[in-house]
Amino acid sequence: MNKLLPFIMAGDPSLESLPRLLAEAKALGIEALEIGLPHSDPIADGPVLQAAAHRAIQRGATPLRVVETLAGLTESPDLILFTYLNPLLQIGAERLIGLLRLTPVKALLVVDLPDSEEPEFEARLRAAGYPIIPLLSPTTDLDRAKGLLERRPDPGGDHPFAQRFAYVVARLGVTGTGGAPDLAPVRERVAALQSISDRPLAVGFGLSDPQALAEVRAMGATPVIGSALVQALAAGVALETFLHTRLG
Amino acid sequence: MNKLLPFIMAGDPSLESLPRLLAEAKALGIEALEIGLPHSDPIADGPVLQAAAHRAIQRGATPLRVVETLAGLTESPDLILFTYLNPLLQIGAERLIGLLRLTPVKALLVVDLPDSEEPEFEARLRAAGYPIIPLLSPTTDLDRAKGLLERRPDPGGDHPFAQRFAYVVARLGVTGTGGAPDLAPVRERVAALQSISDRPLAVGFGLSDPQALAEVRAMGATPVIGSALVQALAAGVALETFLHTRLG
Amino acid sequence: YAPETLMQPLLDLEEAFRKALDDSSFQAELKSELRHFVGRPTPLTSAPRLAAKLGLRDLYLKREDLTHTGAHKINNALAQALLARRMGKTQIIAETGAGQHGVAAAAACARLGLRCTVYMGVVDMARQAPNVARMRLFGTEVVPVEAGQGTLKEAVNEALRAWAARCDKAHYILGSALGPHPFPTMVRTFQTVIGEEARAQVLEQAGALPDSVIACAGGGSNGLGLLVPFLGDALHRFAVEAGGHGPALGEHAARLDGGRMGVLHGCKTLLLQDEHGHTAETASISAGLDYPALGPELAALALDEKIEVLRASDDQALEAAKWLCESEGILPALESSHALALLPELAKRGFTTVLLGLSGRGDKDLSTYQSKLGI
Amino acid sequence: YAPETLMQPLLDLEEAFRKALDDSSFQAELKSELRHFVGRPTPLTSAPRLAAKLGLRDLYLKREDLTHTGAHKINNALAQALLARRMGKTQIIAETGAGQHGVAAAAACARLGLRCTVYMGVVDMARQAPNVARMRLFGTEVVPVEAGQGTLKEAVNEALRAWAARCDKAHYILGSALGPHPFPTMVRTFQTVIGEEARAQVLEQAGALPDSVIACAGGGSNGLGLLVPFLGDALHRFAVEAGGHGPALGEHAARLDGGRMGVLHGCKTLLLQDEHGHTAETASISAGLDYPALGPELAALALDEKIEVLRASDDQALEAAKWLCESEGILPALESSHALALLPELAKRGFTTVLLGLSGRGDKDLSTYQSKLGI
Repeated sequence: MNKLLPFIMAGDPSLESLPRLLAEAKALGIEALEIGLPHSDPIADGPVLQAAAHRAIQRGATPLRVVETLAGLTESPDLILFTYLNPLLQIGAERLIGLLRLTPVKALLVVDLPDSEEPEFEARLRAAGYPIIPLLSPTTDLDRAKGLLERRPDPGGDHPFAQRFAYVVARLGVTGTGGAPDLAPVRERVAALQSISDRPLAVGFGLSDPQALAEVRAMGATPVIGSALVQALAAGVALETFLHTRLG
Repeated sequence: MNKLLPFIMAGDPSLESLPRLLAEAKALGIEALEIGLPHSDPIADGPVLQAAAHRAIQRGATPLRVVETLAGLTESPDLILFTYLNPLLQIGAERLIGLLRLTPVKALLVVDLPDSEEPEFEARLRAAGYPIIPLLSPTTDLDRAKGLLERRPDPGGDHPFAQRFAYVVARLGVTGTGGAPDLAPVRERVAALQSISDRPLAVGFGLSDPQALAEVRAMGATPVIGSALVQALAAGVALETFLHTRLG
Repeated sequence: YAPETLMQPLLDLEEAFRKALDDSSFQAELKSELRHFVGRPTPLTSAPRLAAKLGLRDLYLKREDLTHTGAHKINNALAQALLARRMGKTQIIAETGAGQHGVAAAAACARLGLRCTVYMGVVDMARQAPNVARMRLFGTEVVPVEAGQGTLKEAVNEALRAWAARCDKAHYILGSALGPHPFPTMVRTFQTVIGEEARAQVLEQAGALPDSVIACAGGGSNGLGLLVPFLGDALHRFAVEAGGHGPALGEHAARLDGGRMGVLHGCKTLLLQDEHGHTAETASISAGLDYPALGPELAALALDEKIEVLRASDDQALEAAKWLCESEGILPALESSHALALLPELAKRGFTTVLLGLSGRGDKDLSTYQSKLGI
Repeated sequence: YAPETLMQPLLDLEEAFRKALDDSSFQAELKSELRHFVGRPTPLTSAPRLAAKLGLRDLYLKREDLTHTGAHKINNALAQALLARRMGKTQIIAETGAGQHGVAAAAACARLGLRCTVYMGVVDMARQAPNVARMRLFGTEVVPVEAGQGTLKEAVNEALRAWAARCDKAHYILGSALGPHPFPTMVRTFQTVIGEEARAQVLEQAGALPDSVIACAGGGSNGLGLLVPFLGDALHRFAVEAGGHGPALGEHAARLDGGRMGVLHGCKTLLLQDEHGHTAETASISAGLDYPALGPELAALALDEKIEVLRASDDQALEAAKWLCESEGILPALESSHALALLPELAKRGFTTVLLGLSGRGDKDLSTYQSKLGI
């Protein structure tokens, strides 16, 4: 189980520094990392990631340039492309698969793609080795969760974490904002999910202080850290320094 | 028949100068003169007389002060009090009659008092020697004119012009404004009125240049000059000078 | 009490008005325009949340705010415009204070293809600039009146003068139940559609008449329009005047207590005036209630104790507007807010079921509400 | 196409919506509020002078401008507020662009005693300041949205985020026929009252159906509301988009020609976007028509050639507003003016009898009309 699933916004602080950042993450022992594709209308993101996406777009981090930047990288954790659906649809499944082949991207997390909406598109990506990570939120009851996990199945133990995990949304709302979530209900939900599936779980939305991260690990899940990291990187903090403060 | 019926606004340029002005008028051979009582809402007056009334009120020319100023004057033409109804109603018929007794006022011209509206009030004034002058406008047809002249009758040849005349409104609209009225229809109306009544007629509204005054006289009627005179007096022109320009 | 120049036009108007009333084709045309253009019948809205808040059992609002152009003024303006067209007049003159009657007259004239000139005080033009723009969009000429306080009274003066100058071609659409005969009667007649509808609606919705009916009153077109159809009923009728910001002459527009009989604009009625018989200045936060005279028919009914006349202050009206906004989602005109302001008083006096005339919408008063309520 | 957090709330909403539709007590309550509070049915006004001017035989205007709060938005806002109360929600979230939907939601919430928060772009807040004041008077909190162009799209983003955070207690009242299922269906369903009434009215007044029906379309709530009930009839249906000030991307909001299929705000439809799949900027003089996506149902009907989609430019819309003002005394919203602007085109194509949806009144657009038309 991973100790941490970091999230960074592609193109913020810059596309140029992205390869170095990914290499650094790998060197620091990060196995998998979520990389955000900057979008014009990030409806599930809070102010920090909205601002980061906006900066990245201003600096020219279009979807194609992001993917080009990732092409050929070997010194990188496994990447989960965190994105909204529309840019992918505009690229198209075939072309997208071709582009991803050259990158360390192993899976996609498409915020606004419920499993029922683009079955053909999703099936082609999955068949090509790019599964879409299931999201489980506080409004997802256990029955629904069961269905979601079945319809976006675990590819199996021989696959890396990046392709296997399900993402547990810690609380209602958007990324980043608000104080630390109350972890008691999260603990219950994680336990319930663990009782119906032995899939690795990542827990995100609102986690930032070391104690919350430790509590998530104590549940047997991987904590996601996004907004706090993006903010630190934008402020010029080195990845190593940041991780050090969070992992102790 | 009078050569001219001048109109002045009481209190403009000042109440103090009013006795001197009236004495001057008498000395210049003016037999009768309309004196305007400044009112807050002079709905039949154009801009010049509105402004004069406004100035006069600002300077304290209330109805009572105007009447007080006129009290005891002997050197004055016969006065026709040109007024709106409300100030008279507020004073009341009895008190008004008592006040007028002391003044050179011989009759009243009440712009907004049709003969039907305050019969008792009007009858008391008439009985006391203060007839209300009938107004005949371009919208008054000959039948209606006949009735109006009957209901506000000529007190007879032993009475002065000021109590006998009827006022012919030369054109639609208000006092003063607009160019000189077309006198052809006025001539027709005056002739028609002369055919049904041998009452003296005064013609007013919009008359100002010497030629128009002469034309009215040629009809056998007395021209009224108001706004032009009021404006001249306010500008400091002497009454004699002004009359000279108008009567030649 | 009109100058002789206007007497014959007034007599002609009275005759045309009487004939039109008896003419079923005029009635049918008016009814059709009121229905399809103005949006009549306007709803009667039950206001349960506001009633509960103020201690009433039932409160019904007669929604003149939902008419085309946003106030009851259009009922009369449209009817008079139809009458003018019937009389062969091609031009219309109107006065306006808050601008609602001017906008209504402008709309009616555009609708019927009549040329329209509206006289408006310069002070009112500045504070009701949106209504000036609306009139101009409708193709109406708005003439600024500089005299005096630059408000409604001066606008009526100027409109009367303009009518005297053009009475051969123009009809004067007076907007309230005042002025020389036949205007008060005519305006009241064209506005009683409010009360007639409301009476039928409340019987239908509540199954019974209310115990009280209340409306604000400037000149009286709204007050009479709502209250007159209830004159024969055993219930209490209230008209609410503008109490302004104080009890002294010049600080309010409460004519019943503050005025005495006098003549203004061609009619004899209760008038705010000084000791010289000059019309007094008035004050009200509501541009539609600051006319110095109560319409003569309303004054007569008040003196006859058929209608009880109360007053609401500027501050009470503002507070009442907020109640209605927050409890029912309806933004009342400042005029209507004066009637709303008296509801607690009615509750205190034991009335339980009130029908209130909502004469217009408050959009025109937004800037006042914003500044005074700190929105 | 919604984030997982909203999936269950959306499923719950769909179920509640279906149940409400089948529940005669909900239908009765809605009908009563539409009649007594909103002022339905709205009139159908024959516009003979404008028809003659533009070369049409008959022109009928469906008068949504006469509804409470002044636009068709209230039909949907009120219905959804009733639904929310039924679902036990105590809070309402809404977005607004021009402010008409925000005002409608605010009014509906005040009426029903629901707490309301409206998200609005900072640019829209500045140019529609009067509507901000109206919402606040109704007790609604207006939250400024600073992101992006500061207009409707960003307001929807922020409203969706707020709903995700409070979906346990709050219902989101979306104002147009867009967003994730069931919103497009629900909004369309609550707006078809427009076309249903209009169809019955035109049959009653004209004795026959017109040969064409036309409405403006932003998201599509007004367009669908008027046009859908005529889908089964043998006549021509038109929707008019904002042509803005030019044909290039970013200069207009004409999605049919200018857009391609994409996903925004939870639905897949015709979308103005750049080559990266980012939503494009739009331009229109009308704040209610500048949404970058056409509602999915309207897009489907357009692609299926059931509805013909045209565009009118800013200048055409302004000119058309003037026609209606001067010929009929009705001040149209800038949105509705886009439909009016196409009438000469319809006449040229041989249509003679047109039914046009007047979606709202133009009071909110007065300052634009003033500055652009030099009033």
